[in-house]
Order: sequence, then C-alpha cells, then structure tokens
Amino acid sequence: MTERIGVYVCHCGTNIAGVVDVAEVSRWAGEHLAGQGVVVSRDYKFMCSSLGQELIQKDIKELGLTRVVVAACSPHLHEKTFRNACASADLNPYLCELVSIREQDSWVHTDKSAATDKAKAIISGGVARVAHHEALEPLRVPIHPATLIVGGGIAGIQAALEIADAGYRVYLVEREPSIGGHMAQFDKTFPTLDCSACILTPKMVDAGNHPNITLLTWSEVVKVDGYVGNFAVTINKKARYVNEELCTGCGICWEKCPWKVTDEVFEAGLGKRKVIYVPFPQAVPKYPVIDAENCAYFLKGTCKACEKFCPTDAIDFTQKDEQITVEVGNIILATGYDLFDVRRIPQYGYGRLPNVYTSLEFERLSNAAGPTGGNIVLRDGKTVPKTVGIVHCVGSRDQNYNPYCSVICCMQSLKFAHLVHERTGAEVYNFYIDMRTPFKDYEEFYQRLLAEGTHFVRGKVAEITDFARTPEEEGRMIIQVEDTLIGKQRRIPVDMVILSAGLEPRQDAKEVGKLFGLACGTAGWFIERHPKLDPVATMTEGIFIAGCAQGPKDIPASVAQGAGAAARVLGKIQQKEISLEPVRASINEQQCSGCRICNGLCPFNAILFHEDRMVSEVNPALCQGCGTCVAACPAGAISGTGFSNEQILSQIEGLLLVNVNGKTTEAVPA
Amino acid sequence: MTDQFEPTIIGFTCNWCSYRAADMAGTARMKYSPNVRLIRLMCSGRLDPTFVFKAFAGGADAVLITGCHPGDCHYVEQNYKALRRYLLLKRVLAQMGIEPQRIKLLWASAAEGAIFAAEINKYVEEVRALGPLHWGKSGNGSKPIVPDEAKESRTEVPA
Amino acid sequence: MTAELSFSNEIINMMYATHGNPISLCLQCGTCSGTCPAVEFMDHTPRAIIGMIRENLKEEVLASNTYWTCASCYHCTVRCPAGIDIADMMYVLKRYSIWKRSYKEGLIGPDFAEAFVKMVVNSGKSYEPILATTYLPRFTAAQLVQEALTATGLVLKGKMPLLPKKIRRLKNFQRMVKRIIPLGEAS
Amino acid sequence: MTANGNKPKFAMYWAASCGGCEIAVLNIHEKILDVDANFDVVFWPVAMDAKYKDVEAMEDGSILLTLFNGGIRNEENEHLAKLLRRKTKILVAFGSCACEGCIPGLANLCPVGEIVQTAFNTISTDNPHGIYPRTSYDVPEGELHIPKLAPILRPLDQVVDVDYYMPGCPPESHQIAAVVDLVIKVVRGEAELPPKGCVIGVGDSTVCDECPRARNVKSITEFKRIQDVAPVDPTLCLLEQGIPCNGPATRSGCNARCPNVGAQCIGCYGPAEGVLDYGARLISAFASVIDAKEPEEIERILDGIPDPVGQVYRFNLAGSLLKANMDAWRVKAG
Amino acid sequence: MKQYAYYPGCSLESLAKDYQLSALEVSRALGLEMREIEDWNCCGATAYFPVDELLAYTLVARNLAIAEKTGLTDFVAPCSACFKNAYYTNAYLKKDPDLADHVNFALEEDNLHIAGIMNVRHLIEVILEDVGLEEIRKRIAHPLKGLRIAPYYGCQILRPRKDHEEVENPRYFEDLLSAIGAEPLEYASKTRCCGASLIITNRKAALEMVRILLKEAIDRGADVIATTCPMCNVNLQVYQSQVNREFGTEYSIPVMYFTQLMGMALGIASHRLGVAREPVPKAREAVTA
Ligand SMILES: Cc1cc2nc3c(=O)[nH]c(=O)nc-3n(C[C@H](O)[C@H](O)[C@H](O)COP(=O)(O)OP(=O)(O)OC[C@H]3O[C@@H](n4cnc5c(N)ncnc54)[C@H](O)[C@@H]3O)c2cc1C
Ligand SMILES: Cc1cc2nc3c(=O)[nH]c(=O)nc-3n(C[C@H](O)[C@H](O)[C@H](O)COP(=O)(O)OP(=O)(O)OC[C@H]3O[C@@H](n4cnc5c(N)ncnc54)[C@H](O)[C@@H]3O)c2cc1C
Ligand code: SF4
Ligand code: SF4
Ligand code: SF4
Ligand code: SF4
Ligand code: SF4
Ligand code: SF4
Ligand code: SF4
Ligand code: SF4
Repeated sequence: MTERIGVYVCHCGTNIAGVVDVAEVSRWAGEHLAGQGVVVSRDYKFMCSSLGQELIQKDIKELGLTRVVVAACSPHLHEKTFRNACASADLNPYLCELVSIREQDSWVHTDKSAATDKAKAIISGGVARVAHHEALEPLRVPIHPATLIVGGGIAGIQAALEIADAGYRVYLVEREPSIGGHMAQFDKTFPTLDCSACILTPKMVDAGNHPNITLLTWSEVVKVDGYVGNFAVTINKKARYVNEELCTGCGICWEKCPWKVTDEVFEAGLGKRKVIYVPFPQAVPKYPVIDAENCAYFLKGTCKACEKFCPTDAIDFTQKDEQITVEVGNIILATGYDLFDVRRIPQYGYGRLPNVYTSLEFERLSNAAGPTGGNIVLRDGKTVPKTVGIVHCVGSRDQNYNPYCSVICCMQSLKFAHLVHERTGAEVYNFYIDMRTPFKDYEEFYQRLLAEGTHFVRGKVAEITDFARTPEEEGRMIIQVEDTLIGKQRRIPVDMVILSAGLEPRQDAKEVGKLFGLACGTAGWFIERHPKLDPVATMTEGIFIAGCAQGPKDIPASVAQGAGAAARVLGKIQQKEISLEPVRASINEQQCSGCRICNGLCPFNAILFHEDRMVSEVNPALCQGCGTCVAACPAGAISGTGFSNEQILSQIEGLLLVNVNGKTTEAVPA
Repeated sequence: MTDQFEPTIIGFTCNWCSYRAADMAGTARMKYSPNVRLIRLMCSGRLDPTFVFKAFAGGADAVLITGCHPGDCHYVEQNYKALRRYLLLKRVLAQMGIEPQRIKLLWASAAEGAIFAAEINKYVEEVRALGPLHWGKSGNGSKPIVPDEAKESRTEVPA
Repeated sequence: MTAELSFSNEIINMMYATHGNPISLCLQCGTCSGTCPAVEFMDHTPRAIIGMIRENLKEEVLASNTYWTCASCYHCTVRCPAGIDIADMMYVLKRYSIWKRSYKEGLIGPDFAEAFVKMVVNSGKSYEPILATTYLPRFTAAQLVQEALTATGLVLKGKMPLLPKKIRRLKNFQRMVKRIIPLGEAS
Repeated sequence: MTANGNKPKFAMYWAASCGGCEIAVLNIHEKILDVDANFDVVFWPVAMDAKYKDVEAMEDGSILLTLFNGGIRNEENEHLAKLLRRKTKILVAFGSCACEGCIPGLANLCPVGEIVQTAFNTISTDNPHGIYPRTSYDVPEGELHIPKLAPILRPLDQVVDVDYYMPGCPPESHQIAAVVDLVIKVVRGEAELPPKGCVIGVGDSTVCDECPRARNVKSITEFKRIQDVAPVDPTLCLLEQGIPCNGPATRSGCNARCPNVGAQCIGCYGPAEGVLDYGARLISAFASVIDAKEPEEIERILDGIPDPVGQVYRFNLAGSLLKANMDAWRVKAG
Repeated sequence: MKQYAYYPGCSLESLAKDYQLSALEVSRALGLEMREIEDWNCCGATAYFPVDELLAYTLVARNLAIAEKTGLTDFVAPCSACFKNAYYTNAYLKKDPDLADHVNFALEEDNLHIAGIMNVRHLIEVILEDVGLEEIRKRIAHPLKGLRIAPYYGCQILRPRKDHEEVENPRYFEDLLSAIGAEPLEYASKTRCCGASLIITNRKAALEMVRILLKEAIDRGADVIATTCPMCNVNLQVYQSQVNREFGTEYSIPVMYFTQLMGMALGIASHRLGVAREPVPKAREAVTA
C-alpha cells in the first residue's frame, strides 16, 4: 500500500462519544487498518474546531499523509471544512473523506457495542475508498453577465430592477401583454391599505424604461440550453399584430375596435375588454395586442377597423411568432401562482349562486379602475349588499384539495372585510379556522377590524345554499357553519359571499420546471435549495426562484425574495467565474464503441455523439455528475470522478470487513 | 440477542434526498437498527448492478437502494433509470436463487427521515426472517470442492 | 407494556376498516357539525365529540346522545378537511357503548340495533313488523298510535307482507355468524 | 510431428468444453505448420497420444506455452490444470470456457444432483434401470474410478494462476494466428510479451465498434426474440429493433461476426477491458434503453427477455461476481 | 342481453315491492337481464355496524361470495343502503387481506369464499352507463313532458365514495330525468340525508329531516320527488302525515322510484310498475297527454 492514510475520530462532545467508544474505534483503525495504509489514527473532542483541524494539518506535514479520513458528522455539514483544512496543509482537498458516525450512527442507535462496531465498519469503508481518491481541481467556468427573469409580477420586477441598477443586462420575459402580475389587479394592499397601482406603477414604468432591461412581454421561454454561467435561452415572441416600433400607445385602435369579449385574465371574468387591447390603462409596455382568437378579421376576414384608424400604421396582420435566442449566465423564475378553482367545492355554490365571488373577482369589483368603478354591488350591477360573508381557507388546509396554508388569505379577507364595511356599511361575517396574522402590523390590522364590528365566526363553512328554511332566509344565501366557539350549527343569511381562494402552483409549473431542470415538491411549488437557509436558490446551479413560484407569500415577502435572488445573481456575476464540484463523467474514447446507449440518458444533454469518429463525449460543463451514464455504459468506457467504480467497490469491501456482530468476516459457504 | 441472526445490509443512498433523509433521522435522533451501512452516491441512477453483486459476494445479506421519489429527482428523472435497472436486476437475482426480498428499492425524500428510519427497521426484520445469505467466496481459490456423496450413485451399475 | 389503553386509543383501535382514522389530525374546524343534518338533536356536536375523545373524556362522551343520533349519512366524512371518517367513528362509539353497556338513558338505538341483528341472525333477513314489537314498548302512547296507523296503512296498501321470510341455508348461516361472534351475546 | 529437443515445448489441453477451440486451432490453416515448425508439441490429447505420467515426469516449467481450454468441472480437470500450471511457463486460458466458464458454466444454475438427474433420467434418456454413475466401482480387473464432479464449474483462473486470456467461443482463427505469430516472434527475440494477466487476441473496445449497423439514440418499448421480428432491418442496430444484442458489452475482436450476418451478438468474447461483471453491464445497458416510467410498463417490457440470466451471462456465469446460483452452493451447505 | 347478478335486498321483498316490480320491468325493457342471486341474506342496512364491524362485513360478504359463484361480473343493488354496504365491503376486503382472511374463515361454514372480484354497482349507474342516455331517449314512448321532478339522491348512493366525480353536486339523476322528458328541478337538498335510519330510533330528528326535504321540493314547485332508494322513498312518503301532525304543515307530494317514472315514460302499464295505487295525477296526465 503506497498511500499514507490518517484516520481522525471525532467525539463531537458527547454526541458521538456518548454512544460510540471512540478510543476503541481509533485504536482498532490504527491496528487493523494498518494493512490498508493507515499510519495514524487519533480521536479528538471536536475535530471541526480549529485545534482539531490543526491536528490533521500537523500530521499531513509531519507524517507525510497522502489521504485523510475524518469520522464525524454528515458530509453535508463539514465536508468543506475538512477539505479546506487539508488544502491549507497543501494536500489536495479531494483526497479527504468525511464519514458520518454521528447522523448515521451515534444519533440513531442506542446499543453501544453495535454502534461501535458500525463505526468501525464505516471507517473501514472510508479508508478503503479514500485510497482510490484522485487529486482533483474544481471546474471553473466563466459567467455571462446577463440575466433572464421569467415572470413580470412584483417579484420579477423587483429582481429585474436590482440587477439592472447594478449595471447588468436583464431580459424580462412575461407571458401576458403587460408586466405587473397579480398585484396589478388589486385596489388596496394589506395591511397599510396602500393603493396597489400607486406603489406598483412606478416600478413597472422603471422596468419598462430601464436601459438595461429588455422587456419581452407576450412571450414565453421554449428552450433552455447550457449550464450555469452559459445558458442559451430560446424565447417565443408571440405575434402582437402591432408593430412596436411604430405604435405610440395612443389608444385609438382599442377605442375603435367594435368587438368586446369577457376578460378572463385581468378582470377575472367580471369585465369586458376589446379584441385589440391593453389589459389595463397603466400597462407596461403600452402597446396593445390583438387577440387573434376573437378578432373579426382573423375569424371572418373583415373589419380591420383598428388598422383603418391607426394614425401610425402600426397594425400588422401579417406578423408571425418570432423566436429569439439570448445568452445569459443566470436565470430567475418568478412565475407566481394561480388561484384555486373554487368550482371544485360545489357546496360553496360558485357558478350556481350568482352572488358568490372569488377573491380576485372581488379585487376587481372593489378596484376604482375595475368594471364597477369600485362600487361594491351584486351581479345585477346595482344592489348594494347588506350582509356579506367572507370565507377563509377555501381550498387550503384541506386534505381534499390543498393541505398547505395559503398564507395570504386571512389578511386578504380582513382587507376585504374592511373595504366592504367602509364602502357599503354592510354587516360583515368572516368565517375562519385560525386567524393567521404573523407579520409586522398584521395583528394590528386584525384588531382594527375587530373594532369595526366585523363578526368573526370560528368555523369552516359547511355549505352555502339558496334554500330558505325560514322566512328571514327567503331570497338570500345562507351560510351554514358550526360556530365552534359557541358549539352550535348556525345558518347565517347573507347577500354576498366572497371565497378567499387559496394560492396554487401555476398549472404549467411542472412543465416549466422541466424546461429549466427544476423539480416541484409534492404541493407543486418549485423546490428551493434549502427551506430556511437558501430559499431563493435551487438544486440547479445558476437557476433561482422568487415570489410565489416558491410558495404562497404576500407582497413584502415576494419583493424580499426578488431582491434576494437578485443579490445572489449579482454575487455570481461579480465572481466572473464559478467553480463547480469536479464530480463529472468522462468517456474513454478508445473504449467507447459508439453504441449510443448513454446518449439518451443524460437529462442535461451533456453527452454528444461524434458521428464522424463514432464515439460519444461528455461536455464537463453540462454534466452535473449524477453518474447514471457511468453505471450504464456497457463497455465500461465512462468513468465518474469522485464516485468511481474503484472507490465504491472498495468501500463496499471495507464496509463488509466488520459484520454486524462485530466480527471480521470472511464469507464462505457454511 | 446473541442468538438472533443479525443481517448485514448495504444501503445506497442518493446525495440529495435519501442521504439527507438519513441525516434528518439522525438530527431528529430517531432510533433504528444498526444493521445497515450506507454508501452515498450522487444519484440512484449511479447504482451499477456490479455494486449489488459485489455486496452479495462480499457477505452482505441484503441490499437497500434508495432515491428521491419519482418526479422529485435532483437530476430530473434519473431515479426512473434506477427503477428500470432495479427491476431487471431483481429478475436476474431471482434466477440465481437470491430471494427478491433481499434487494429493495425505497423512495425517500429529504424530509422523510421518519419513514427512512421506519423502513430500515422493517427491512431489517424482513431480512432477519429470511436468514443469512452466505454467498460462497471459496469458488475463488483452489480449495478442492468435493461433490456431494449423498446425492451420487443411488443405483449400482450392474456388472 | 401492559399500561392501560387510553379511551381515545381504544376508540382508534376499534376503527378496523378505516385503519384507525386520523382523529388526532382534527383541526376542530367544525365542517362536520356544520354539515350534519341531525346536529340539532345532538347534545354535543360531532366536532366537540372528537375533541372530547381526544381528551379522554370517556364518561361525558358515553353519556352523550350524539353518536346514537348520527344518521350515518357520511356527509361529514366526505367534507372533513383532515380526512377523518366521522360517520365511521360514530359507529365505533355505538359499538363501544353496546360493548360496555353504557349509554344515555332512554335511547332506542342500542336496543333496536341489537334486535335487528338478532332478527337477522335468526332468519337471515330483516322484517319490519317483527322489529316493531321489540321497540314498541318504549314508545309513548301517542307514538304507538301513530306507528300503528302507519303500519296498518302500509299493510292495507299491500306494502307489508304478513309473514317474515327466512333464507334456505339458515343453519350454515348461523354457524358462520358464530365464527364471528360467539352467539351467546348476539341471540 | 517430429520431436526436437531444441524447440520450445507446446501443450494444449481440453477440460470441460465442447472441443470447438481445438478445431479452431486446427482451423488456422497453413499457420498450423508454423506451430509445428517452431514448437515441439509435447502434449495435445486431441491430436496426439500422450500419457499424463509423461507430463508428470517433465521438469517443472519445461513447457513454454500451454493453451488450456475448458472449465474445471471435475477432479481430473483440476488435477491437469495444476499439473500443467507447474510444468508451463506461459499458461493461456484459451477460449471462453477456460476464461469465464462459457456454456458449461450455465450448469452452475443447478446443484450437481440435479445435473446428474437430468443427464440420466429425463424422458429422452433411455435408462430403464435407473442407473447412475459412481465414482468407484469394483470390476474383476480391479477398482475403477471416474473423476468426481465439483459442485460448480470454475474458470481456469479460479483454480490456478493464469498468464494470459484468450476469449471467444471459439477464438477467431485470425486472432489465434496473430497470437501464434507473436509467441514465435517472442521466442525469436523479435518481440516482447505483453504484461501478465492480459487478454490477448482481442480488440480494445466492444463489438458495436466493429459492427457496421447504423445506430441512433435508443429507446425501446418492447424486447423481442429475433425470430419474432419480421423483417429484421439489415442495416439498423439490432438493439434498436428491440432485439437484445449483447454487442455493446462484449469485447471486440471477432469483427462483429454475428451482427454482420444478421444475428444478435450473444457475447462469446466476454466483457470489455476493466469490467468486473459482464452481466451487470448488460443489465444496465438493456434497462437504460427502456422507454417507460411505470413499474408495470417496465415489467411488461422486461417480459420480452424471458431468460435474463441466459441472456446476460450466457458465457460468463462461472466468471461472474456471484459465480453461480444459490442452489449450487446450498448443496454444499445442507 | 347483458346479465347481472341482482341483489334485491329485504325491502324490495316487503315495503318496496313497487320498486322491485318497476326495477325489473324497466331493466327488461332496456335489455338488461337481472338474475337474482340465490339464497341471499340481509345486508344489514345501517344497523349491523353499531353491533359488530366484522359481523357486518361477513354478512355482506356472503352475498358477494354467492354472486361471485355465478360467474357474472357485476353485482347490482337497487337499494342505496345495500349498494353502499356491498361497495365498501368489497373495497375493504380487497384492500385488507387480513380482514379478508377473517371473513373467509367464517364464510367457510357456508362453503363460500370471497375474492373481491365483483364490480358493485347501483341500478341507476347500470342504466346510465350500460344503456346510456342516448339509447334511453330513443326508447321513450311517452316523454313526461311538463312533469316537475325533484331528484333526490340521498346519501348512501354517493357517500363516502370520495372518488366519485361529484359527490357534492351530482348531475346524473337530472340528466336521466331530462332524458325521459321530465323537468328536473334544482333541488339543493338533493344529497342531504332524509334520516331514514333514525325513523325508529329518533323519530323527532328524522321527521325534522324529512320536513326539510319536503319543504324544499314543495317550495320549488315539484310535482313529484324521485328516489333511488327504498329507505328514502318510504321515509319521505309514509311519514308525510306525521310531519304534518308534528309541524302543522299540509304537505302532500307523491314520491316515486326513478324506475317507476322511467317505466311510465317507456310506456309500461302503471300496474306493472306498482304505480296504480299511487296518486300521482300529474304524472299520469303527463303520460296520457
Ligand atoms: C385576492 C388576492 C389579494 C391579495 N392581496 C394582497 C395584499 O393586499 N397584500 C399583499 O401583500 N399580498 C396580497 N396578495 C398576494 C400577492 O398577490 C402575491 O404575494 C404577489 O402577487 C406575488 O407576486 P409574484 O410576482 O410572485 O407572482 P404574480 O403576481 O403571480 O406574477 C407572476 C407573473 O409571471 C407571469 N408568468 C407566469 N408564468 C409565466 C411563464 N411561464 N412565462 C412568462 N411569464 C409567466 C404571470 O403572467 C405574472 O405576470 C393577494 C393575493 C390574492 C389572491
Ligand atoms: C425561542 C425561539 C425559537 C425560534 N425558533 C425558530 C425556528 O425553529 N425556526 C425559525 O425559522 N425561526 C425561529 N426563531 C426565530 C429566529 O430566531 C429568527 O428568525 C432569527 O434568529 C433572526 O435572525 P437575525 O439575524 O435577524 O437576528 P438575531 O439572531 O437576533 O441576530 C442579531 C445579532 O446582532 C447582534 N447585535 C445586536 N445589536 C447589535 C449592535 N448594536 N452592534 C453589534 N451587534 C449587534 C446580536 O448580538 C446578534 O448576534 C425562533 C425564535 C425564538 C425566540
Ligand atoms: S396600434 Fe395604432 S392606434 Fe393602436 S395604440 Fe398603437 S398607435 Fe395607437
Ligand atoms: S380587426 Fe380585430 S382587433 Fe382590429 S378592430 Fe377589428 S376586431 Fe378589433
Ligand atoms: S454507452 Fe459507452 S460505449 Fe456506448 S456510446 Fe456511450 S460511452 Fe460509448
Ligand atoms: S453523469 Fe449524469 S449528468 Fe453527467 S453526463 Fe452522465 S448522465 Fe449526464
Ligand atoms: S370536519 Fe374533520 S377536522 Fe373539521 S372538526 Fe370535523 S372531524 Fe375535525
Ligand atoms: S354521518 Fe352522522 S355525524 Fe356525519 S353528518 Fe351524517 S348524521 Fe351527522
Ligand atoms: S447493439 Fe448489436 S447490432 Fe447494435 S451496434 Fe451493437 S453490435 Fe451492432
Ligand atoms: S458477435 Fe458476439 S457472439 Fe458472435 S462471435 Fe462475436 S463475440 Fe461471439
């Protein structure tokens, strides 16, 4: 054995030493693994402390260690620590192996002798493995300074402005004709009741005018190639049928367009818009789009009123979808949320009982720029409700629909209660399960509502019906609920019901995730790298998430995440290049037969095939090191650094050196 | 305790989900049987059937393969590739007389420490019930292997 | 390990087919009680009963008429956001109360259920007039008259046959029942 | 064949194998004359009369080259393997059987008793008295012995140290000729021997490398036996047509003989360089091209490979990591 | 003619003879052959479960096991309570081998064994799915024009099946009624419990539950309430007088089985549907008009 291996067994205070006999383990390793190259084996109270690290560094220098095995906690915790310790003693950091005898041993077992034996086995595996480690260099790739942001809601806008202000190019891709997202639909925002448009519009305008921001609205990403630092993104710019160079946004076209359709997106189905339209007056950019599916010209071949009246000849019915490709170094996804479809709960009567509204419908109803000019009236357009019921948690916190809490519904329902009260003087009932007002000034807002005399009924609404049992119920809707604080079923007649529908992942979140190599959790939101400590990064290098795409949240949190994601991206851009874990696959061309079995296996398209030489090759920058192709190559032509066959096979051998009864084994037929 | 057969099980975990599930079981101090030794791979897709053969040949009584839930793979969908291999491997092992229960594929997300621990306990019990595998190593050497006399020559060759 | 089971665990253990029903997950949201068509006639709402079980208030639960007032309509079950089969739990309470012979005074439900099962065990089929005689004595005079009127009305309309039916392989059937419950109790 | 004391000595032995390898050596045509011209053939039971005791009498290490073909199935095979090892300088495991067990190695799937049962007592066997062999038997001339069967068949290197391997079932004549040429050159001092333990007479990639068939990214929704594919596309990779071809995992050197003539490679040249377990490679490879996500669907596709061990270990079972079937060991255990 | 293992259940032999008559007539007319299984026993309605869960499953399983022996694939019950019991017993036994073992141990006494292979269905499902609205429309001789019907589903046909497309707002009964030419009403209480299982044990509660159902049907102007279950039917019909007495109302609305209504529309003579004795003037008018 040519390697000189040092073994370091950590006590971790009593975390390990309380269960594993660390002194015995260390003695055993020094004695029994000497044949494998172990020249020194020590135990120490806290290996990760600076003294512990110095111990290793001293041995590397004085004993000429060529490999280091640290038996301590999970590599996810301290692998970097010990690698760095080795590096500063001039030992290649990748020649160090951290094996876990805490998370996988002392913390999960009680039988001390079994745990001690297991520690021996784990160390023996590590020693056998480390002998096959190679000295590696981290991969360094340059970072393209431009950034792609998908989704122009408040989270995406915030991120775009932060990065653009720092002096870097941003491509902001938005699927709808205008940026703004859901926030643009609101009248007031909780808890301060700021006018949504007043605080959002300036940001939208900034984003629209910023020299570093390229706005691509009415567009969608169709393809993502490349890897962190070097993405090539293909974007489909849908035909607008309006020449953006010529259009001045004067508005004559939509004034003259003779056709109206229901606006299902921005007006949530409550209002109408023209066929050529901007979704709302403050839209950014200001150019309209023609909704070709409803346009008389596209359907019947006649009309062209818009074209006739346009003073700048900006209408262009011959426009086609256009595909453009941009190069970026990082990507932020801020695609937001969809509203839960309240029809899935038929007992709440939406669609059957006319005066049941969704929360977004109510936002439009109460919006001064909305279809009723901000008048809160029933569907007949005139009757002002006398009693209004607001139902919390619709589709949320419910195993039948979405088990999670949608975070914003309580506050949003309080906001509604206030608006109704203020504008109509109606009696308001809020039906809630738990009142959740966890952030700054939120509880104060709740107290304000209590003071306003809002009725709060603690109970999840069972059903809403128009069948009156008593004369006072006649002609109204009845909300049937248990008032759990009183312990009685109640039937409360109301004129209007608002369903505070939960937030859901975008319908297409899975496909979008796939496009970018992101996974969605069980509820469907994009998965962050760490739920607490890294909420805006993802498992895919160079791809970040912000806002409700990551999970339900309110505007302040969306803004904070947008800014946070921007800071992460700026950090990367500043580094100019990025070092990647050198866990990569590579193909020995000599051995590769060109069978092409590996070609279809790589989810990152890292394997290319050279038709001329009939061999395959791995692009190390695209490869993420999963090792699937390594395991698949029938010719054994692919090897994977960090997790080579030799490393793993010898680790198996090492682990099996000590069996569960603590005996050194030699398997033979009985 | 001393009479009870203690199986040795080699477990393979992926770096992102199941290894983190093991970490989480540790952090939460959940207790489980000490019979499983884990090897960290980057992905369940890295699992080469050779590793499984090696483990059995080296004296393991069972092999546990773990990975992210279908749809949750850190590498998008490599766990499906692991699943395909696993199913074929299982058929080959069965033909070689290794009970199908001696190899198991388990999906565990990073959050499922409790499930991970419970599944290990369950699996150790299952393997314990099967008894030792005792795969022979002696085919390697030149130790003479004598044929089984008892099964031989039941009838005499008539002269 | 021989520590006595708590009341809530006893109840959970008795939910055989629904595998224990996750009653510990109840949010106390009241959807069940808000839904229940019989709730007015219950002295505690279904939600409250669940809360009481969880807190092991055995006497109070058994003394409540709630579970014998449940009509087994399963409306609460399909709506419960926590996936609890409340109707099934009500059945468990009924079984528990019959088993312990502990239920609220004056309830007809327990006797009726037992009479019903007895009849089925004896004949393999159910038959309304026979049942009537087992519970009639508990009725007030007014109810009795009403019942008689209804019954005779039915017979007059030809809806109610005068003789009960029996299944053919009654002996096998009864032995089958015996394998489930030693008959002493049921008939 | 003339004995000539000065020429290096050559031996060839045939253990548990079909004999094809011997024919293959004779099949090298005029090259066989080179063998005769350059070597003194001292032991080659199939070609000349020779007695074991003559070999036993030779000085250790006196034979330069022994081509040993066949696996070790019984006591006699084992005795000869050890004997020839002692007497030989360069011991070559010749042909798939000696290298990795080959078809006789598939018998490792059954315990010995079952093999004997099958050989002496199946419907097609005429054995009315139910007679089974015995290892020793008294006849008037004395006691007769037949060699005892081992519980499993072992490739040569599991019994003795092997210098070189030459796979193939049998090895291709052009490869044999090349090796013979090489040894002659070495004898003449014109070339060096390759490092010990090498596989000789082969290519450095796999059969696909030599296969002329066109190939694409593979994704398969059904595995079929070749006879069930009609018509087989003559120019397209067979695996892409759903035919489990072992070419991707099999060492090159045969010029892709089988796929060239329209049949799938069945793997006689054994694993590629550095591969520990041939079957494992094929399991991975076949599973990798399956296009399905649902377990039921995957299972359905796998049903198209009705005999997985036969498919992935036809030539290599005895040389695989697990070497045998559990039952074969169990005979020993119980 | 497609064949079905038919399980009438106790009520159809006594209280709900009219349902039995009309169900069989209509099935025949639509080309569905209902083959009554031999020697079946009571399914237990809602009254076994309060006594013994295992016994309840066993009694239901006996009927299913008998049906399995016929070689037919579909077990059809016209009574919603029977249907619900059979449906869940079948499902639970399939899911829980331990439970199945227990039950089969008892079934041995009657030389039976349940494998859980029957497809348990309610009669109305069979008619809707296997015949189809299109075909029904074609066969209607006397569309029930102008007849305003409150479709009452009740509970056991819908619940606790969570996988059912629309447990809360089913529409199939309405579709069927439209297909036979009638006018189905928006009947909010259509899935609300009628209290049948309480009618003996808690009369007061049950009558209140009946009252609510009658009130809505009458308020909405129904000519008749249609049912799919003998329990509901008897409860809503027979106890109307008691409701009136208890609450001082004057309700009088006919309650009919969906099969009776279908039968009339198909042109089957009223007496063969058990309708003759029922006063449903509006219905008869509709047919004869
Ligand atoms: C009724 C209601 C009232 C609310 N009131 C308040 C309030 O008063 N105060 C408060 O703090 N919060 C409130 N919220 C929450 C608030 O809406 C969110 O916190 C916030 O809008 C999230 O912003 P976002 O940018 O993450 O997502 P979004 O606003 O959803 O924006 C996402 C954007 O991405 C675009 N997009 C999506 N997919 C793609 C794609 N594939 N390609 C290109 N573009 C795409 C969308 O078109 C959209 O413009 C309320 C929510 C609701 C439902
Ligand atoms: C009992 C408890 C349990 C909790 N558990 C959780 C949990 O499980 N999960 C979770 O997500 N959150 C939890 N939290 C909340 C969590 O603690 C906070 O969200 C988080 O610690 C906030 O971090 P911070 O950096 O903002 O503030 P801090 O942790 O308070 O750090 C502020 C630092 O600034 C230093 N400092 C203060 N003033 C000065 C000054 N003038 N000059 C220099 N230094 C100064 C302080 O010494 C301190 O080190 C818990 C909170 C409590 C009280
Ligand atoms: S398209 Fe023409 S009419 Fe319409 S907004 Fe632009 S400039 Fe005005
Ligand atoms: S052509 Fe289309 S968009 Fe233009 S005015 Fe007519 S309908 Fe409107
Ligand atoms: S699987 Fe291996 S041999 Fe086949 S093309 Fe890929 S690298 Fe080459
Ligand atoms: S190791 Fe994984 S990521 Fe890298 S090339 Fe192979 S399959 Fe692709
Ligand atoms: S509906 Fe479910 S969660 Fe809500 S109170 Fe009832 S049992 Fe509890
Ligand atoms: S099942 Fe019982 S408790 Fe539940 S809603 Fe129906 S009557 Fe009420
Ligand atoms: S798999 Fe077979 S047919 Fe295909 S290229 Fe390889 S050797 Fe040729
Ligand atoms: S193609 Fe395969 S089976 Fe055929 S000779 Fe070559 S290696 Fe042997």
